[in-house]
Amino acid sequence: MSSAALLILVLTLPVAGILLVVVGGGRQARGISLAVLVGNFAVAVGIGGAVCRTGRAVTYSSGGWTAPLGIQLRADGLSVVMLITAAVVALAVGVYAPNEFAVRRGGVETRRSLAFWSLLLAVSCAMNAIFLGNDFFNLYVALELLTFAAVPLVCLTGTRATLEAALRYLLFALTGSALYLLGVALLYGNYGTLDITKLSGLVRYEPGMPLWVAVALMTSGLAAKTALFPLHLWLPPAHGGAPPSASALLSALVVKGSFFLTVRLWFDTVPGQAGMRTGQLLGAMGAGAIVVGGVLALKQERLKLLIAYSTVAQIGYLFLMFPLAGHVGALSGGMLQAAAHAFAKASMFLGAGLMAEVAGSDRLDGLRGMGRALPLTTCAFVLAALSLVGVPPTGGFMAKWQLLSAAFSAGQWWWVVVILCGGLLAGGYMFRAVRPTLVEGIQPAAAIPRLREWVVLALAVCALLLGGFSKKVLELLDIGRPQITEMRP
Amino acid sequence: MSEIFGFTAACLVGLGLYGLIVHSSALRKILSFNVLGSGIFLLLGVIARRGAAAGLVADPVPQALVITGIVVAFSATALGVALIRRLDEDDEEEGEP
Amino acid sequence: MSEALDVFTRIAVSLGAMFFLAGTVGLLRFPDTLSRLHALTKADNLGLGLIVLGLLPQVAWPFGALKLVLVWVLVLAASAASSQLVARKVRGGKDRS
Amino acid sequence: MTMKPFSMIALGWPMFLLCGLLIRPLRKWLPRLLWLAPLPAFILVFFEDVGAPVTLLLGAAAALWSIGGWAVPSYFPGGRPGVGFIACWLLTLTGSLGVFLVEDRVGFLVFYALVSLPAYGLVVSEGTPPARRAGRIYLGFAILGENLLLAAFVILSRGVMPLPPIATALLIAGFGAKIALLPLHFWMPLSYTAAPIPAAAVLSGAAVKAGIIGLLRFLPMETTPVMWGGLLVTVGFCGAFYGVAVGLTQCHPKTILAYSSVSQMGFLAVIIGMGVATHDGSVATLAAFYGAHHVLAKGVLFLAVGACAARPSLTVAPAALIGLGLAGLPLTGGALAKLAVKAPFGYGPAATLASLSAAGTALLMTHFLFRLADARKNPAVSSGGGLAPWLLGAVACIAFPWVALSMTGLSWSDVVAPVALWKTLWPVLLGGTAGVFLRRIRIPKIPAGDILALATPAVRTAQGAARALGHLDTTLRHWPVACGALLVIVLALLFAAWL
Amino acid sequence: MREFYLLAGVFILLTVAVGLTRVLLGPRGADRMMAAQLLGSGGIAAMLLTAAGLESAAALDVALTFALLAAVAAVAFTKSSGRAARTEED
Amino acid sequence: MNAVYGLFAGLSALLLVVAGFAVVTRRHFAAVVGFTAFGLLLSLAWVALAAPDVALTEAAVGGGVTGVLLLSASVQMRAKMEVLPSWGVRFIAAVLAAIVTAGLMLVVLMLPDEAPTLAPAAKESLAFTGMGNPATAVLMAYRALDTMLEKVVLLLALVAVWSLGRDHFWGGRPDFDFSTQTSGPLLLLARVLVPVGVLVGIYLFWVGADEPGGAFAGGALIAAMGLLAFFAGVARPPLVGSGWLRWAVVAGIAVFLIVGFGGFWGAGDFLAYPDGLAKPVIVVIEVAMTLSIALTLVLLVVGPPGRRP
Repeated sequence: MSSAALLILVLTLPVAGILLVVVGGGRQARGISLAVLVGNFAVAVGIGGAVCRTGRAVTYSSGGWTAPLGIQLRADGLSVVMLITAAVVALAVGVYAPNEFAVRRGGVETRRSLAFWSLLLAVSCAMNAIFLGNDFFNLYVALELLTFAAVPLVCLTGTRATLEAALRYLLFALTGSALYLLGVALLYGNYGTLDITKLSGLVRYEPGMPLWVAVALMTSGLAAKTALFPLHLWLPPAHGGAPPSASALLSALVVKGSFFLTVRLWFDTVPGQAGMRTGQLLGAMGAGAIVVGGVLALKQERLKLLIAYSTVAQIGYLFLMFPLAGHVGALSGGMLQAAAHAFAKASMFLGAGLMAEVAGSDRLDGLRGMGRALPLTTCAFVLAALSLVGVPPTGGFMAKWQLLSAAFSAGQWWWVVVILCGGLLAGGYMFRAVRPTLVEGIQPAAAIPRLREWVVLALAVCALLLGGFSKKVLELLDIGRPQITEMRP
Repeated sequence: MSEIFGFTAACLVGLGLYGLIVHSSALRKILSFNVLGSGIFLLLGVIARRGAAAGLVADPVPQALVITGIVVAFSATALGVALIRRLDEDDEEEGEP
Repeated sequence: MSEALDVFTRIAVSLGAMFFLAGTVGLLRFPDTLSRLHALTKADNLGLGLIVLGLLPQVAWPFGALKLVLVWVLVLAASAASSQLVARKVRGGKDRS
Repeated sequence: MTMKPFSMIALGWPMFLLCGLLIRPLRKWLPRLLWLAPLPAFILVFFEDVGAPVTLLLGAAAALWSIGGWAVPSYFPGGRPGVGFIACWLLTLTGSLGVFLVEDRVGFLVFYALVSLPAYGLVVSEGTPPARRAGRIYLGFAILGENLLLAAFVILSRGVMPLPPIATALLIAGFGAKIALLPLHFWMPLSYTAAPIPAAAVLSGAAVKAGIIGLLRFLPMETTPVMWGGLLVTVGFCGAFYGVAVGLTQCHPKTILAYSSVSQMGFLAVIIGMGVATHDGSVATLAAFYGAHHVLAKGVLFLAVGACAARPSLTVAPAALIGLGLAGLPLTGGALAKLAVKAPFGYGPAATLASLSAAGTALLMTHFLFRLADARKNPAVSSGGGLAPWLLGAVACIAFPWVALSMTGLSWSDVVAPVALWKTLWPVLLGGTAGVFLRRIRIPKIPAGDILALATPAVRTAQGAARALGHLDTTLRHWPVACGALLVIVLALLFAAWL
Repeated sequence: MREFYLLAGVFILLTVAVGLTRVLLGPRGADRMMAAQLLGSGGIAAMLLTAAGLESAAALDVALTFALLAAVAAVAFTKSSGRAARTEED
Repeated sequence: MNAVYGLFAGLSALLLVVAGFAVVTRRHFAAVVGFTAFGLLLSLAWVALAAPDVALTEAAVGGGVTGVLLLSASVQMRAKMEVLPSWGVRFIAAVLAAIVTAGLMLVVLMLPDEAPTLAPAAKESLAFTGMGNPATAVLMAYRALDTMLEKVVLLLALVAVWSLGRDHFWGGRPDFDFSTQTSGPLLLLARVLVPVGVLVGIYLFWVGADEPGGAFAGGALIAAMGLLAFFAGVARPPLVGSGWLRWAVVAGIAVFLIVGFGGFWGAGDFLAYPDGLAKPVIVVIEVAMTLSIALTLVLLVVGPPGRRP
């Protein structure tokens, strides 16, 4: 097996895990899943090593059938960064997962134990498939896999509100993927291939209205699945209502899946071809997300809803990379933001879960005294908040730095204003989230295993380290990128 | 000639989208989603038919994509209906305590 | 020979189509559910039978013919059973489980 | 982040102490060890060549942090402040010293954030509603400044020369928020009044100088366009007089000191502005000298507020010396500082204004001294803690400028010359006399935070806007609207791409 | 001849489609179901004719599949709990 | 040729009318019935578009399992009439949808005259796979990865549906409307139809390698027969906790994975088939897949466990 075969391994390992969990039942689910997730992480790192070593993208054609007839998997710098991020978050969520998802030795399988672990592995599998896919239809299947993993995670508790949120999420996500598929169909109809590399070669010589119809359809479909403002209707109830482990996965990873595809579409398939206006439009929606999400987060009274609205706002930053495409820092800034937000947001949701377990609810005014009850979690909470606000030297800061740098070199100062306003709003809502935990107060005694607290802290530290090692990450992101020779006029 | 179906496909997409927007009940949205999906599949079918070459009456690749797509659409329908049923059951329990 | 068969096919198929037309008229014009059911089951089974009969000489023996006949038999069985069920249901839902 | 190895030790040491918080037995002892935290940095000043401005400011800041740290236990019941207070103290300390030592831009921002954000914990540590309000406003300003600087630094790092005006403006606004330049000043009186005395001391003395070193480092006097110097001078003078004027209406000694800080920082901005306006790089050292004196003077004056209940006799007199010294009482450190910065002002109207501002300082300080004397009877203001640190600080404050005099290029003879003596004396006399007279007059009271009171309509507008956005969100989250929006986005994207 | 098949198929389809108005008119669930049944057998007939018209052997399999499934929907209708179907009658 | 044209036009018109009806009508039940009819017409369209594999799949899924699924849901729906938004909203929605439709029509017209196609490539490689049906070759060889992932989607949908059950019913049987009191006609139907249907299902997947058919169509047909058996009370939905069920559900993907990794050993690549053995290997996969698909579809329709184990 060559190192390229690692690509197929990282795809099939979680699948094998799902099968084992389904067959083995809930009893062994935790052990199997954790083993698979550790393996997944190791393989992801292995792919990263291979990419770094060769300095080029690693590709693999399944079954030896080369594109365009066959399906190619391709790992470049972007894939590697996101693969490792996703692997870390998934593993952390697995370790964190509370007893409610475990079955005691000799006990019988429960609904949640079976569902949670197989869905966790499925999220991992789908994320890997999305990060490695180089074929738009293959990516469609991966995207749907992600949806099917994400929707039931929302309503794992089975309360009416979460069921409704899940249904709404499912329907909107389906609408989005239908539009995406429509675009894919048009691409095939025009170019006779779905392979991203091949397509990027073809569209350069034959752009035209059908291409832009396809791109518009795919982009808006993906934006719906990413919950980009104003298409965020499903996100707050879904992410705010799901169990914390699930919310962490949903906010940190799931929305990044469709976003990553958008990046593939704009930066790999039609690089430098779209006019100024499309990018500005996407950026404007991102700006709307930053402002509206930020203000709404400020108004929330429940911690998890606050964090969910903060996700709406943070997604906005991701889309600022599109108007700045072609300028140094746009792509890397967006990807850094995706990774940093993944770590920080996962940490916050998991931390919020622990706090809610202790306090009995996640109302903000009930969190006093958390600093004493859960010192590690509170510490993680503060760190994660700092990253989301973009305080140096966190990953969030480096991401903003890159985006600002791109905005300046593009001469588009308005994005600077947006980013700065977003920073202030983020400071405000994160302050609202963090402050009660630091105030003196009395919390009921609850036995939270230390390990779970450490996981939360580890994720926050990852967000911090991402800033510290941002230079390395930026170098890695550049590997295997198509050379954009022509800049936009 | 297969353009006729191309137009039909476009209309189906439009119908599906219209239904998705206006319906308040989830079941009808799922139905509309299926209409929308059928439109997309039909478009792929037209593309496949147009790609007839090398002695094949149609390009098999889009056809295979449609088959995969149908499976996915069915899975989505099943999940959606399961959610609707569950919500209905909850309604009943609340209505008849 | 084949021309004679063709003529036979044309006649049978046309007759079958007429039965379908009749079924439709019945479905639309008959006053109540049960009589509509009655008209319908008769008409469409006969219509399909005639068409199968008409097509029999035109298909490959024996497999195609077997399939054709099988189709008809299956539709007969299905329609017999399901119209029974529908009728029972209409008459008061005795069959409720 | 790049810095010299010894700097790493100097900054690593407080972090190391911070880790001590994790060990339960150490936690008890840590408050008594706070004075140790800045020592490596203090020692570093004598051995490492970090440039004159940094040497001056860092030395003074490290000294103040040490003295303040010594005073901390006496201000808390049982000598044990909360873990959060200790952590915030050490973090702010690290940031405060780090901004002087770090060499690259990103590193500077890191330490700048460190000196700004954890200080929130120091401001609110009393937990009263006014403290919380002050903390909120403080944090808002810290984040605002941080964001403005982020944008400025991104432009800086692009290496475009000359610096675009927008970057300079952002830098001045960002650092201005830290040093309370008008009109970004109102957080300062609120925070310093709310913070416990040792915290107020180090914040007002040492922490604000992060803004000064930032201005000195990133607005090089030789290259920054003259226009900006003019702006700094104008804004600075406004602040200098405004601080005095509003300070006179205050009663609480801490608030008065805070307004004095507004005034002094304004004056410091004037000095820097003069340097920029004349493209004279040597002014940086002079500004640093002035700043270093202010570090110690303002810091120990806060300690005096705390100490005065214990031994008024040992408090008020030295405080008078230091306070009037700030205004330039001859032969005090303040006079040295005023003399040192005389040169850039020349003999024009600027010099007159400078002297007038010194008179204003004397006036304000007289007001402060009266209030300080009153405060000894008011346990709510002065608890009588930290006498020894105060005395040590007072000595340091008086001695320091003489020790460092050589760095300014002044000589003994310049200082004791009769002309120089008179030049520094008359404003003090004028201000002091006015202060004595002013005690008879009833001055209307202005709430601390002055123009903040005007912000109410703005807050109401913001709340209205937030409510409107809330409605917008509710509307957009209706299914038909969102679905329709999806289609509109498809069409808009297509339209945009196709044209 | 092939044209004849196709035309006959279209004719049957159109005919039974007219019957679909019953789905619209109701009044009972059973009426709607029956109309669909009619379309089912009509569709099978059309499928057979199309199979002949387009000479597509596989279409026979499709017809076979429909023949098998024709009953399933009707059974599903009758077996599903009758509550809603009855409420619709009044 | 005119007749083909007529067929296309007639089918198109009918498709639109029926789909429009299914979308616009305010009665849920009528909409579902309309949609079932739509599925039938759609398969006809697939036949007309020379895509018999798709037609079979559409027929088996649309006529069978989807129909049952939607019917059961619509019958359970308490509110029988749809509450539509105001005229304005509907009008705007219609305008937006119409613009999208018009745009798509334009794009259809603008599709390149010389349609890009992978048909020659698919045809050329067909010999290596040893199969006669290019669609199956695409599904099982060229794009086998898609097919595998799609099976994971199906499995995941099952897990998702199961996860919607209630905790105290876990491990029990789905509360599907199976009969306690069996009536004659239904029993007869089940006894006649089910064996034939299963046979036809097996036939469909068996011929799939060389002729239109395939695992999914076969599996879906068998699944529909399974549902019929439940309706008739001849069989009962299985306990979701039972071990054999779990094995059967994952069998398809498991075999896929095993064959895939066997490919490394036998042919040097994941999911590469050894020379000359391609067809038998694919048939093995399809057997397992048909089983898994049939079972999964049945379970998807009958829903989560609703009775205590």
